Amino acid sequence: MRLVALCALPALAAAMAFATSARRFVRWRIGVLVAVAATHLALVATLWIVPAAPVLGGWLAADALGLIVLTLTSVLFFAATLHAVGYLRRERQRGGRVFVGGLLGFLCATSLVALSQHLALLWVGLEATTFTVAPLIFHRHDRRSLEAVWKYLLISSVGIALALLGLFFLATAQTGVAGRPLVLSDLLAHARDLHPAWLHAAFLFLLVGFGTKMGLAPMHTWKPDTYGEAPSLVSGLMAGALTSCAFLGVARITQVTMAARMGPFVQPVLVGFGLLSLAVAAIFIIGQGDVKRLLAYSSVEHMGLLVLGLGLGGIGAYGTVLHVLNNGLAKAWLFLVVGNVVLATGSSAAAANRGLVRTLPISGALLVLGLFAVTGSPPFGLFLSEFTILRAAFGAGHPWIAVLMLLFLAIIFVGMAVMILEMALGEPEPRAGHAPESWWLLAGPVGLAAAVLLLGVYIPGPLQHALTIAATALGGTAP
Amino acid sequence: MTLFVAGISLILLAGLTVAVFGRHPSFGQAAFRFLVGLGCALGAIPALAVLAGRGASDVRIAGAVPGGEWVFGIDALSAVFLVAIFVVGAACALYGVAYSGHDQGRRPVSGAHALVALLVAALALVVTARAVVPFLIAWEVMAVVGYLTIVFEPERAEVRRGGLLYLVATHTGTLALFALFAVWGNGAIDLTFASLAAHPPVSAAAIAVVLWLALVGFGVKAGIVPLHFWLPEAHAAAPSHISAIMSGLVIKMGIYGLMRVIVLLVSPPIWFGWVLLALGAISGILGVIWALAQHDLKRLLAFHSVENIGIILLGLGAGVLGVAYGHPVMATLGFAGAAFHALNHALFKSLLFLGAGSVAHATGTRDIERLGGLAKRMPRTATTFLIGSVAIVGLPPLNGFLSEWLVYRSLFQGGIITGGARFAVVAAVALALIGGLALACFVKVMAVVFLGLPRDTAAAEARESVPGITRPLAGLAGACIIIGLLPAFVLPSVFRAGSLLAGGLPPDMMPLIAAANAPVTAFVLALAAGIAVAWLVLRVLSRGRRARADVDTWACGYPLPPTARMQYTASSFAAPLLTLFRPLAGVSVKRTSHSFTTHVVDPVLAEFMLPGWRGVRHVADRIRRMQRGRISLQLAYVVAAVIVLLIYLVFRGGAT
Amino acid sequence: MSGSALAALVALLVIAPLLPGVAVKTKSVLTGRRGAPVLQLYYDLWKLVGKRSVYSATTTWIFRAGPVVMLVSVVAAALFLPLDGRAAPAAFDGDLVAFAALLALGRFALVLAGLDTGSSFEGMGASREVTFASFAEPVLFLCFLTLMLATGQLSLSGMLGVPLLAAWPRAAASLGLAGLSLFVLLLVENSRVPVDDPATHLELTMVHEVIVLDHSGPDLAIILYGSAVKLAVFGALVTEVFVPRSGLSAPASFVALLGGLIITAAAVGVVESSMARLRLTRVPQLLAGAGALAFFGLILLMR
Amino acid sequence: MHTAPQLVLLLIMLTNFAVLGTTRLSTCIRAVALQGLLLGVLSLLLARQFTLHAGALALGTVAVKAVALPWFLEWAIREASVRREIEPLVGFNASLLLGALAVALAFAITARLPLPGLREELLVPISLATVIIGFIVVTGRRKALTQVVGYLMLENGIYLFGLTQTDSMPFLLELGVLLDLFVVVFVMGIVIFHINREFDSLDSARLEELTD
Repeated sequence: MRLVALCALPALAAAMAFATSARRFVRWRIGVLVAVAATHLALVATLWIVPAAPVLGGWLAADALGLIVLTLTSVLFFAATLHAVGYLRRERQRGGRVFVGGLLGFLCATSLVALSQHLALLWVGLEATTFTVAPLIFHRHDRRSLEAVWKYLLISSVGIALALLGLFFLATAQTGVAGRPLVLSDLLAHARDLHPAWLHAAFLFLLVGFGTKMGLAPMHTWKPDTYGEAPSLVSGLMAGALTSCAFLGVARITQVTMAARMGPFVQPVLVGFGLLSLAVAAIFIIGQGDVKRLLAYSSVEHMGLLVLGLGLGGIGAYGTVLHVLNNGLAKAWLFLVVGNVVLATGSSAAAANRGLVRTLPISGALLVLGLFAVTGSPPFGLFLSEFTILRAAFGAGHPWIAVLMLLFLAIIFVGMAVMILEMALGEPEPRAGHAPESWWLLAGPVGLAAAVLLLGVYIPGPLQHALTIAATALGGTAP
Repeated sequence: MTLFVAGISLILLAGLTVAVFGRHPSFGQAAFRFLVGLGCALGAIPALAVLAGRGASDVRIAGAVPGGEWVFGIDALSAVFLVAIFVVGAACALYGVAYSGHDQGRRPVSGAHALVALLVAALALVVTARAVVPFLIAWEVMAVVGYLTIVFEPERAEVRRGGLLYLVATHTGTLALFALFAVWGNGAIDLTFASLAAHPPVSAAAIAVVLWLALVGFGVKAGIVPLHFWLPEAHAAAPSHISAIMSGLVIKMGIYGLMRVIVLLVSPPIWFGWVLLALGAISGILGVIWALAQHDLKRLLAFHSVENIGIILLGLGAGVLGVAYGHPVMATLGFAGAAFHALNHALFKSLLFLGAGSVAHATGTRDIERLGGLAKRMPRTATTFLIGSVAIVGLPPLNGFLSEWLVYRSLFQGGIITGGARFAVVAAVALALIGGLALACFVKVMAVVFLGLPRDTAAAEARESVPGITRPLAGLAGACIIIGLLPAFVLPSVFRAGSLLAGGLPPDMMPLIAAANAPVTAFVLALAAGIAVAWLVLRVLSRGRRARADVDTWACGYPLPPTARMQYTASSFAAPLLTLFRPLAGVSVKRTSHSFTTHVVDPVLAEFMLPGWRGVRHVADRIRRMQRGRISLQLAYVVAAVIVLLIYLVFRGGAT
Repeated sequence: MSGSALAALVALLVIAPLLPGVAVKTKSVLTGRRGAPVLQLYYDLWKLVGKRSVYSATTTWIFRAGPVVMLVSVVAAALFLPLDGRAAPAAFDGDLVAFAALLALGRFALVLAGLDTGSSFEGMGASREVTFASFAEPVLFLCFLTLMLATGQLSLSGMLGVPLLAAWPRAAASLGLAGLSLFVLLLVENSRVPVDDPATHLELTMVHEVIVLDHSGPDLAIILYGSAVKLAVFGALVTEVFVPRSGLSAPASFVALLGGLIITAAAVGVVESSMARLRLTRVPQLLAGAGALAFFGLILLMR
Repeated sequence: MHTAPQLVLLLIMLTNFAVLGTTRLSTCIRAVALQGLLLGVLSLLLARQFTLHAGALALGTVAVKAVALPWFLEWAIREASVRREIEPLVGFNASLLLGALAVALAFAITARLPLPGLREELLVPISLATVIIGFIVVTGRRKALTQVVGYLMLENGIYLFGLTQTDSMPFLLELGVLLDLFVVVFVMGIVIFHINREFDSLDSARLEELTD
C-alpha cells in the first residue's frame, strides 16, 4: 500500500499545485512542497525498517536495487526542497507555480521508475521525468535556456524512442516463453530460454535509450547545456536522481542478460561505453570555463564509472551500486553549493566567482571539500566505490582498463582542481557584496556532505545487506 | 596503545579548542600550546617504549566498510617515525602560534592552527595504520590538510600555484597507491597489512608492477628526482612552520611507505635494490646541485630535502641489496642508516626551515642576496641555524654524521664481501660527492645570510625574533646535539627498526653490530671535549694581551674599508661549481650589452611537466572544437552509437 | 692506545712544521737558491704566538672559533692513522668516514671564519677551496675503497697497518694507483704548487692563503701549525701506503715513517720547482684524472 | 507482392523515400500523414480477427498520426510564418543514397534476427528501415520542423515493429501513439512557437550559443 502512496502522493500534490492560481498561494505552495518531501522521505525510511510486499500484481515492488535508488531520490529531493525554499524566496518569478508542480511531478515519476518491476512501466516513468523536468529547465525563459530545453527534449525523445524499440525487441525475445511479458521477475526466472539474438538486440537498444537519459558518451551532448542553463537546484536533482533512475533501467536489462549468461556479449559494450565516457569527460573538463558545465562533465565521468563497474563484473557490481549512492549525494551537494554561489554573484562562469572562501565562507569551504569528494579522495564515500571498481578491474585481469581509468581520473582531477581552487582561493572582485548565506540554502549541502563523509567511513548494516543483494543480482559479488 | 590514542585525541582537541576560541585568541592559543605539547608527549611514550624493546598491542576496529577491519599498531619502524612526528610536530605547532601572531589582523589565524593539529594527527595515523583503507584515508587527509595549510595566504598567485602543483602531484601519487593496493589486494582475503603480507604477489611481473607503483606513488610524496617538481614550489609558498612539517615529516611518509612495502614484501628482488641505489644517487647529486643554484632560502632548503631523500634511498638500496644477496649485516646497517637519517633529517631540516622562517619573519624577505650580517643582530637564530647546517652536512659532533656513517658502513660491508653486492661500493663515492657539495652549499648559506655586512636595509634593521619562535629552534638544536653526542641511546633502537626491515636478524648479529658502535660514542665525545679544551686554552693564553677588535677588515692596504657590495654574493660563490655542472644546474644566463642576469629554474618542471600539460591542453582544445553545439551534429553522435552497436550486433550477436 | 702509538703521534706533531721547510728548501736548492732555513716555520710560529690578535669589527665569535676547530679536527684525524705501523690510537668500523668528515669539519670552520670578515678576498678563496674540496672528497673515498677492498679491513688502522703488507703482492697495481692519487690529493688539500702557490703575494691567484688573510697573532699561528700537521697527516697516509712497515719493530717503523715524510716533502719540493700553477678551471680536471686512476685501481680489484 | 499487407508495406517504404527526397515542407508533412494512414490500415489487415480493441487501435492511430499531428504542424507553419522550403544539411540525393544504405542494413540485421512464427516476413526489415531513415531525416535537416517530422517517422517505424507483437502485448502500441501525442503536440509545438518568437526563424542552426 505504501508503494502506491509513494507514487500517488506527489502526483496529487503536483495536480493541486498546478490547479491553484499563480499569484495568491505562493507561501502555501512551498509549504506543500516541503511537507510532501518530508512524508515521502519518512515513507521510504519505513520501507527500510518494514519491507513492503509487491503490489498491483507484482508491477510495483521495492527490491534491493530499486530501494537504494528510491532512497537516494528521496533524500536528494528533500535536500533540494530545503534549498528551493531559499531559492524561491530570492527568485520571485511568476509565483513558482510551474516550478513546484514540476518538482512534485518529477518526484512522482522517479518514484515510479524506482519501484516498477514491469519494464514498460519503468519506461513510462522515465518518459514522464523528461516532461516534468522540461519546464523546470526552461525556468529562466531566456534564449539560452530555450536552446537547452530544445536540445534536451529532442535528444531525450530520440533516446526514449530507441528504448521503446528495445522493449519491443525484448517482448519478441519473450514470445513463446512462459511468464507475463516484460515483468522483471518472470524475465529473470526464464532468462535462459529467452531468444538470444533478440535479447542481444534488446539489450543494445535499451542500453542506448537509457544511456541517453543517463548522459553516457556519445549521447551526453545535452548534459552540459541542460545542467548549465537550468537552475542549480534542478541540475542537482537531474544529476543525482534522474541519472540514477536511468541507470536503474540499464541495471534491470543487465540483470536479465546476466541471468541469461550473456556476460561475454554484454560486458565489452559496457566497458566500452564506460571508458569512452571517461575519455570524453577528461577531454572536455580541461580548460572548462563554466562551473556548472564542469559538473555536468563530471556527471558524464561518473556515469562512465557506473557502467564500467557493471561491465567489469565481480566486486565491480558492488562498487557500482555503492557508487550510484555516493555519486548522487556528491553531485547534488556540489550543485546546491554552486547554486548558492550563482545566487550570490549572479553568474556561474569561473572568472566571475573568485575568492569565494572570503565572500561566501561556508559555501567556499563546501565547494573545496566537494572537489575532493567528487574526485574520489579517501575520506569520502566515492573513494570506496572507485577503489572497489579499480580492484575489480585488476581482478578481471584487465590491467589496461585500470590504467586508462586512473589516467583519465588524474586528468579530470587536474582540470577540476585548477578551476575550482582558482574560484575558491582567487582574489575576490571588489564589488562582490557579502550576501549573508541563509540557513535554508546551506542545510541541504551540509547534510549531503555529512552523508557522503559517513559513507566513506561506515556503511550501516541494512544498507550493506541491500548492496550485497543488488550486487549479486547484477551478476557480481560483494568484496 | 591507549596512551597513543589519548595523545592523538588530545592533539585533535587542541585543534578544536583553538578553532572554537577563534574570537579571543589569547586563551585559545594558550590552551592549544598546552594540549599539543601534552598530546605529543603522551603519544611519544608508547613509541619510545617500542623502541626500547617492549612491544605495543594493536588497536582493532571492526570494519564497517568493505576491506576488512581497521587495525592500528606500533612496531619499531612506526616508532622511529612517530618519535620524529611528535617532536617536530610539537615544535612546529608551537612555532606556528608565535609565527602567525603578526598575521592576526589580516586573516583568521585560529583555523590555520587547527589544521596544523589535524595534520600532525593524520601523520601519526598514517604511520600506525595497519590496513589499506585507514592508511589511504589518513594518507589523503594528510595530503588535503597539507594543501589547506600551504595556501595560508591565498591572495598571492605564487602561493596558489605552489599549492596547486603540490595537490596535483600528491593526488596522482595517491592514484598510483590505489592501483598498488588494488593489485596487491587481489589475492588477499581482506585488506589488512597482515593478509597482504600473507598473500604477496608471486609472479615476477606482479612484483615488478607492485614495486614500480610503490616507487611512483611514494616517490611523488618523498620527492625522488623525476617526481620532485612540486616540492620547491610548495615549500616556497607555504609559511615556514608548514614547510618545516612538510619537509621534515610529510615527505618522510613517502619513505615510510617504501619501507612498509619492503617489510610486507619480505624478500624484495635484486633489481629493486639497484634501482633504489641509482635513484638515491641521482636524487642526491641533482638535489644538491639545484640547491646550490637557488637564491630563495626556502627553495634552497627544499632542494636539500630532495638531496637528503637521496641519501635515505642509498641506505634503503643498500639494505635491499643486503637482503637480496643474503648479507643480513649489510641489510640491517642499510635499513638502520636509512631510518636513522630519516629521523635526523626530520630534526635538522625542520630546525633549518624554522630558522629560515625566523629570518623571513624578521627581514620580510627570503632572497638571500639581500641579507647578510644577521649573526650579530639575530644571535640565537644564527647559532641554531649553524648547528642545523653542521648537522645536515654530516660533520662529526652532530647527528647527521652518525646516520651517514651507518649508510657508509652498509655500503662498505657490501664492498668487502665477494658477490654481486660489491659494486654497491661505488654509491659510497656518490655519497661523498653529495657530502662535499652539501658542505659548499651550507657554507654559502651561512656566510651570505648570517656573516659579513648586511646587503640591504631590511637585513640591517633585523631584530631577533620573539622567544616563542627561538625556543622551538633551541629545542630542536638541542635534540640534534643530544643525539649527536650520545648515540649509545639512539643506535640500539634504530638497529631494532633496521632488523625489522631486514626481515629479522639472527640473534648473534645484534651484539656484533652494537659492539662497533661503542667506540664511535667515545670518538664523538672526545672530539667535542677536545674543541672545548682547546677553546679554553686559547682563551687563557690570549687573556694576557687584550685583542684589538675595532679595526676594519684587511683589504690588502686599500685605504677604504670593504663595503657590503664588495662581498661575495650567493650566485658568485656558487658560480665555479655550477659552471662545472652546466647542463644539469638549470641556471639560464641572460647576457646583454649592459646587463648580466642569471635566472634559476627547476629543469624537470620547466622542460617536462609544464610542456607536457600544455600538450594535453592543446589536444583537448582541438577535440573540444567538435562540440560546436549544433543539434543535428549531436543527434548524429547518437545515431553513430546506434549504427556501431548494430554492426557489433551483426558480428558478435547472432546465436550466442 | 698503546704507548708506542701515542709516542709516534706526539713525535709526528712535533716534527710536522719541519716538512714545509724541507719542501721550500728542496725547491730553492733545485732552482739554484739557498732558500729559507728548514726550521723557518718554527721561528714564525714562535714570533706569532708572542703577538696580539687583531679582529675586524664585522667578525663574530665564529672568526675566533675557526682556527681552534680546524686544529683540533686535524689532530683528531691524525689519531686514526697507524703511525707506529701496528695500530692507530683510535679505530672502529668505517672510521675512514670519520677521517674524511674531520677534514671536512676543519675546512668548514676555516672557510666560515674567512667569510666572517665580509671581504671579497676571503670570499674568493672560500669559493675555490669549497669547489676543489667537493671534488677531492670522492677521490679520497676512492683511494680508501681501493685500500679496503685490497686488505678486506674496515678501519684505517687495519687498512694501513699489518694486513697491508700481505695485500701488496696481490694488488700491487691498484695500491700503486691509490698511492699516486693520494699524493695528488696531498697537493690539492694542502694547496701546494699545481693547485695554489703558497709563496705568492697576488691574492687574486691564492686559494688557501687568502682565506686566512685576516687572521693574526696566535690565531694565525694555530692555522699555520694546523696546516703543517695536515701536510704531515697526508704525508703519513702516502708513506704508509707505499712503505708497509708491519715487519719492523715500533721505533724502527716510526723512523721509517719519518724518512718517508721527509722524502714526500722533498717530492713536493721537486713538483713545485718543476711545475707552474694550473689555471683554476683545470684543477677539477686534475682531480678528475686522479679519481679516474683510483677508480681504475678499484675496478681491478672488483672483477 | 501478392498479399495486401506487403503492398501497404511497400507504400510505406515509398513515403519514406518521398520524405527523404522532397524539397518542400508541406509535401513532407503530407507524406508522413499518408504513412500514418497506411499504418492504421496495416494494423487492421494484420489483426487475426477483428476485435473491438484492434479496431479502436487502428482508428486512434489514424486519428493521431494521419489527421491531428499533420494539422497541428500545418498550423505551426502558418502561425510561425515559416519559409516553405527545406534547407538540408545533407544534400537530397545524398539522403536518398543513405536511405538505400539504411534499407540494406535493415535487411542484413533481420537476416541475423530470425523471428519465429511471424506472419509477414517483410514487416521487420521495413520497420527497421523506417527507423534508420527517420534518423537520417532528424540529423540531416536544418529546420526544427523537419526534425519533428523525422522524429515522427522514427515513431512510425517503431509502431510498425510493434505490429509483430499485437497478440502478446496489446497495450504496448498505445504507448507509442501516446508518446507521439506528448512529444509533438505538448512540447515541440510550444517550443517551436517560442523559437520563432525569439529567433524569428525556425532554423535550428541559429541555436548554437551553448558551446564549451
